[in-house]
Amino acid sequence: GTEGGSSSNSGKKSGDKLISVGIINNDPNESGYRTANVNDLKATFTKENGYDAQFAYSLKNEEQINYAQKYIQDEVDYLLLSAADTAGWDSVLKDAKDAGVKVILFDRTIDADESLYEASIVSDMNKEGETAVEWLKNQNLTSYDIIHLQGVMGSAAQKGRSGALTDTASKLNWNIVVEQTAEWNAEKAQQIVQSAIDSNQKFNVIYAENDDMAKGAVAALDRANISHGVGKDVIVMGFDCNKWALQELKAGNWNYDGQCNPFQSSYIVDIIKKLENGETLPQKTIIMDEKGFDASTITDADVEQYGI
Amino acid sequence: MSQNTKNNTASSIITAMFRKQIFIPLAALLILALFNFIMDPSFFKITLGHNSNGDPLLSGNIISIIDYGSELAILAVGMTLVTAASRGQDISVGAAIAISGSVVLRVLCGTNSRPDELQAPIIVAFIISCFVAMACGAFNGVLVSVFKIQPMVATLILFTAGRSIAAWINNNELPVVTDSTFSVFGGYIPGIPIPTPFFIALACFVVIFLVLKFTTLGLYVQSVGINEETSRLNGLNPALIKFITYVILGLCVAVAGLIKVSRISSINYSVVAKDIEMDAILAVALGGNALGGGKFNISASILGAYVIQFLTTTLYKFQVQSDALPAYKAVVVILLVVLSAPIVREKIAALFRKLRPARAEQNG
Amino acid sequence: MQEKSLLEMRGIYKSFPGVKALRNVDFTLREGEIHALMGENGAGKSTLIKVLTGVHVKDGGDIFIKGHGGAVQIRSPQEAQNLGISTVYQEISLCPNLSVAENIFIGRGKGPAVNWREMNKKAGELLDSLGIAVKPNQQLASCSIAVQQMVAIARAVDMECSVLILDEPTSSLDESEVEKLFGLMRDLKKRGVGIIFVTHFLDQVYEVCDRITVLRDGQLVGEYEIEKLPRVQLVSKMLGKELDDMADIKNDIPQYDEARNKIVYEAENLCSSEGIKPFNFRIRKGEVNGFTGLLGSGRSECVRAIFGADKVTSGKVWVDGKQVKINKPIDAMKHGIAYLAEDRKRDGIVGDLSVRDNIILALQVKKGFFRPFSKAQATKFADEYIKLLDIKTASVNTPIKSLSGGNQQKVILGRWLLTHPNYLILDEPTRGIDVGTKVDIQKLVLKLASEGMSITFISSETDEMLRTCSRLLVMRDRKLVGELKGDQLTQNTIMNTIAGGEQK
Amino acid sequence: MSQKFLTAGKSRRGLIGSLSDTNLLMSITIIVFIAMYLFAIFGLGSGFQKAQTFFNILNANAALIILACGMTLVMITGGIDISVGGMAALVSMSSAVYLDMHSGSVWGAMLISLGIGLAFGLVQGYLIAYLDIQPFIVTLAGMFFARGMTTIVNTNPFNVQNEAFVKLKETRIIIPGMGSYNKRGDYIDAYIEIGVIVALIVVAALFVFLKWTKTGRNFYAVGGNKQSALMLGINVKRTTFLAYLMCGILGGIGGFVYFMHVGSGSATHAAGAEMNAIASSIIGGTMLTGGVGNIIGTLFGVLSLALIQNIVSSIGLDQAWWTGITNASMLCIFLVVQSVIIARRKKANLSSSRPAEAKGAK
Ligand SMILES: Nc1ncnc2c1ncn2[C@@H]1O[C@H](COP(=O)(O)OP(=O)(O)OP(=O)(O)O)[C@@H](O)[C@H]1O
Ligand SMILES: Nc1ncnc2c1ncn2[C@@H]1O[C@H](COP(=O)(O)OP(=O)(O)OP(=O)(O)O)[C@@H](O)[C@H]1O
Ligand SMILES: [Mg+2]
Ligand SMILES: [Mg+2]
Repeated sequence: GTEGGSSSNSGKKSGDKLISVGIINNDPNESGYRTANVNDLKATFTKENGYDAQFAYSLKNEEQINYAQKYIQDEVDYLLLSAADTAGWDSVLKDAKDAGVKVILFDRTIDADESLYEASIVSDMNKEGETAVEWLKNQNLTSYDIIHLQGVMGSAAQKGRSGALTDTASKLNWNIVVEQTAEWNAEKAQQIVQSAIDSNQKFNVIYAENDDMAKGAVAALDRANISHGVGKDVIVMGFDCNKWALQELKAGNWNYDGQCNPFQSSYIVDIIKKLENGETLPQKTIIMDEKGFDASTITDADVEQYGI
Repeated sequence: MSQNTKNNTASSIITAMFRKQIFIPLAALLILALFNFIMDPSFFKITLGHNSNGDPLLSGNIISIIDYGSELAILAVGMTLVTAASRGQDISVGAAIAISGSVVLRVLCGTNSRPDELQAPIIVAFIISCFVAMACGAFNGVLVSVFKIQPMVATLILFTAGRSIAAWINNNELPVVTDSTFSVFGGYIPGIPIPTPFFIALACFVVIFLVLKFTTLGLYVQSVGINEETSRLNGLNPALIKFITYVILGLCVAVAGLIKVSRISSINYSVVAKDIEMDAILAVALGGNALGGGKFNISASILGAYVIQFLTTTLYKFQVQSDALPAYKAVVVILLVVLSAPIVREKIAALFRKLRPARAEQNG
Repeated sequence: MQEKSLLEMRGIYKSFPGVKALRNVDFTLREGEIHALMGENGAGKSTLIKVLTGVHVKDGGDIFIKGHGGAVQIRSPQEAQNLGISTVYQEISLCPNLSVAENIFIGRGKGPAVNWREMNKKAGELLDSLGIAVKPNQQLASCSIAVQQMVAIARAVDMECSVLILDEPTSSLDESEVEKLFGLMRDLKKRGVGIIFVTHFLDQVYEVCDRITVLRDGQLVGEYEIEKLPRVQLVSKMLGKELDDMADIKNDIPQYDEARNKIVYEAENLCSSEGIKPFNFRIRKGEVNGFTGLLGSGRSECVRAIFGADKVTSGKVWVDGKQVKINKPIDAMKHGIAYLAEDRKRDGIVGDLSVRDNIILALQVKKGFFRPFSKAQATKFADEYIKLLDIKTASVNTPIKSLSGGNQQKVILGRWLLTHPNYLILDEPTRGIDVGTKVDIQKLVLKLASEGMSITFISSETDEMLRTCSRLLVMRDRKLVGELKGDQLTQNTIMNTIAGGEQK
Repeated sequence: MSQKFLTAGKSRRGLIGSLSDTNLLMSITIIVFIAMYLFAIFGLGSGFQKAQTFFNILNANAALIILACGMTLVMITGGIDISVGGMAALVSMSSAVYLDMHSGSVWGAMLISLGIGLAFGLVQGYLIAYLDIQPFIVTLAGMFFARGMTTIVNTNPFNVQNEAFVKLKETRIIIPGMGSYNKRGDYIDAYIEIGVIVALIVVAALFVFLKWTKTGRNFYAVGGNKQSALMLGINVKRTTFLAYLMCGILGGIGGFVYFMHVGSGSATHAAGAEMNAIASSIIGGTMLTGGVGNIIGTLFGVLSLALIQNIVSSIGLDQAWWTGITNASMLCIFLVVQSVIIARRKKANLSSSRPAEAKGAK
């Protein structure tokens, strides 16, 4: 029932009317993951595909909220949202609901009532962490001395990936040698690992919550002549599956890389189609399939397919 | 009697020392060193090892400090000049590093973001990045000197745009250089056990000291920073001099940018050199330079930069709870500046003066 | 404390790093007297005042104030104000960003609120009564120095005070304004206010003062009744030696040969963006000439145009017979012209820099960016001029801002002399300079001229001009209206011409 | 004679000439703001035609307005305060934790907010005013401290569930007659949040404070020339101290308003707010060098920056980097226009006052 109203958007189904979407995302500079994510969305929501898309990027929650308010005033049909912060969104979403704007979350969940959005397509960060930690457990090391490099504190990715490690470590008595945030930053990671080496800490695992930080850590190891990778002194773990990271994996310099799927657009399109046809969605939250790669089993095909 | 005069000279030396500008960062450095020495003397241990290619290298906290402090120290040099001449600070250096680093990688990688071999000699890439960084500096310089916009806002423009421009230069791809010669600038020269950034920084210091010695830059910059009108009437061109300091800072940015991208042979536009502008300004201030411009002391700023790195390394070493790290940093910084504040120093000096005669009496 | 004395300072000591500015100084101010505080540049007059008003903390000694038994502690100007001491400091210390009225009323009065209408009205009345022609709501920065000085005075006299301190208030005022000030001072005196008056103009001292205290090198020389201390003695007390008679100087004027000496600088229809009418000007080798006129008549603008200090909008210029372009100060400097600006604080000193750097600045700029002086060389230059001009400074490393006003002026003079100019422009070089040095400077001017330097000399004191110049250019309303030389150089003719007599 | 000279000419200045620098800058900002808004309404259409878009700008920036007001105060005295953003984050997080984890009351949370602001103001003010340490260092450390403390209080961001607070947060003040119809045809009222009222009160109060109280004028004097202010009998230390104290308290209030807007605590809240606050103040006519500044200007400075962002976001740029670059370009144009107008005015003043003087003298 989309009749009346000041700006009539009925008749979209005929195909000559574009569906307007406002897409709020994090800054594509943030990481390789984000770049891939942004490119994927941009390739999908084009005029040719029947969408009139506006994009807004920010790493700051309040700016994102601002953009959201703006799109609500512009009365877009769909508001696609990858929130910088999990909290602080409910009143905006209520405004959206009042204004008749449908909200679809992608990539990141937020802390708000389910009724406020139509669907949420996310990675299960907890599961990513659990998969990785499970893999680590299966390495059956005689001792676990871990350097844990955390992402920006409080982000969903950090929470999920840290949570799994912290839980298991306390359960299995693993020794966390260093636990510090490098804020997704390779160079900070390098400094933190360097500092651990300088003060003669013993460690045999580097659990970095993204590829950049793993790269920084490896740079520090290389300097100090500490061997790393398959069958070497230190196990290196990363996340995101950047192509270059998978290549490192393939070369045996790293041991594990956890996938975090940036390609949500096909899922989103699916949902929009269903909503446009008036169908109801079977479930609100769609969790994407993700896996982890082991250096010893990864193939060139994997690198091509999953590398971002 | 002679005891007394000796005491007097001693206390006057102490008083004089307290007044010297360089005392501030020096004292800060000493306090930090002392703290570490008491907590764990092994902090200062330096060991000779070999890297994975079998080249010798030194490692230890002190080495890390002179290594990672380099970019900051280089920036502090330019920032000091900018501060002195234009009575304000450039907050766009972090963004400008992103730009110049991005340019280096763009030139090295060409259109392919992951080339197997370098598409251009490193020196060419560096020179081009120098020009770009100097252009950034020139942009800021023009806004400040010609349009007379206050430095902090003028540079806010590049601060806002810089990281976007950096992304644009590389088409938002994240180039990675695999060639190992490139990593020399942020790592080690094969065969030399001391990290290259330190040498680069040293070279920068030498250059700037030579410039200050063999040109009148220092005098001009201070004079313009203290009294623009007088400087003009004495034949200087204040706008030009301010402009030049920004261009010099641009050069510093290019060098720091090269080290930054070389460290990990890659770049992340949004986090590379993040918040380094604040640290650079802090270095200038810790060096006892007035942020309101005028007289400056470059060595003090450089020391200030290493104080900041010393502090960071110390905090890492003691594994301060990671997210609370800034809070500790704040407390230490405040303690350092309070202890070295002129008023407090005067009080301490006065205390010394009081103590000396008292002891002399006891002795006599 | 003695009867009738308002204020007593006993055994005051104050030293700065490297300088003992005050040593065991006593000072007494009585009710209803105007008390001159005299001394050479750097004798410690301003320091004594600053100690009294809490700007500087004294190292030793006591201050007594009538009605406050025992020694009082004055730790800030505010406390001094509360004790009934109101002060006009030597360097105008007002806030340039505030309006005239605010500068008069800020920091005083009761109640938390500002009543703008009331304040502007009161300020307007006060300014009117003193004959200061500014609007109360005008921003102070847009007023001339003279007006600023008058505003500072207005503020000081308007305060309910028992002690009024005036530290060289007259150095930038013209005669009519000085007269106004004196009228005011006499009124206050009648009301029992004690006034401390610092000046380097002896005439003024003998015109209004009752008593004189002389300081030399930070020490008290003595306190005298004005009648008992004739001028010559006063000067010798200040200098610690006899002063050569000033009247003689004029006879020494080197008579340059109008026809033979070549023209060093010539301008035709010169005009700057600062609103003067185009003027013609020339000066010959060895000549000393001067611009005269009322305050604001455009004397400074003329010489600024010659030096390229303001934007030159039109005109032709010849230096040594060759046509040249002078658009910026550096052009002028390259052609051997030097310019000592009138506003020392704004256009002269580089406050935080050392005396050495201040002295070499101009020469260094002239020499070029890539050819810095060595420290030793610079120190040598500095020492030379410190000696030549008898500059009182702790060392060459002392920042110039901590020198006394007069000594700052000498440093800047030294700076320009060091460039060995062919043509030297001096705009009020003797402002704030003590009698002894004034004579020295006049002599120096004449000596330099006899050695072939051309000099333009501007001063608000006509006798000074008469003593040094062989030709005077008269300015009125920003226009060059006449030229006087030879027999015409008398006080009367000058006054007539300035005021618009029919001299053309 | 000379007197006639000194006054003549002043009276003949044009309208622009009669404004002081800060008022001129403020007027430019206001005019440019209105021009931009008109452009947005007629050039960019739909959203901007609704009143609610404007109110949303207010809602989103109420906290920033308050923080920027505090910043303006310290900038007028010639200082700077980098800690305001960190303070807002700390206030939000502390209030959030207090409300949800210690089931506190809204009043308590407000007190905590004020307390934090007060503590920052006291300490920073003391260090800067009485120990004479450079404000930049002190407040930068303050920012580090606040950010660090925020994560110590609680690492993870969360929405506050406390009922009283949620009610307060969701209180909307309806602006009658300004609403609009949504696409389903329902009428939606235009509204502002409580924070906006607080912000406007702060603006009004500070405007009065700076203009009509002695303490307020002392701020200007101290910023104009510290030494002179001292000699004019102003207690410079206490005035400086007061400025930082007020800025701290406003940081507390602003932090709470921010908290009411987002309803959550997070370590990344108000990131970079200090820079926005500084920029807003300067755009509104405040000088970093001190002695010049204006609260109304600051208000429009904040709104202008926000509007620029809104416009950029609705131009529909296809590449992410254009957002940053366009934002910066608009800021650049803005600042250059400001500076050119100021420079032209200086020139115009000279040439307009001179002939008048000449006439007056005849
Ligand atoms: N703040 C300061 N720091 C260091 N030295 C100072 C300071 N103020 C004054 N002096 C020194 O104290 C001495 C006395 O200076 P003061 O200003 O009192 O002289 P004065 O008698 O007022 O001279 P003038 O007639 O030139 O104004 C000078 O030698 C000056 O260099
Ligand atoms: N009508 C006016 N209103 C405000 N300021 C004025 C006015 N006329 C002149 N002035 C200022 O007064 C000052 C003195 O003017 P100017 O330099 O032209 O005079 P002068 O003849 O050199 O006098 P002196 O050197 O004795 O001040 C200048 O700074 C000038 O800008
Ligand atoms: Mg004096
Ligand atoms: Mg003049």
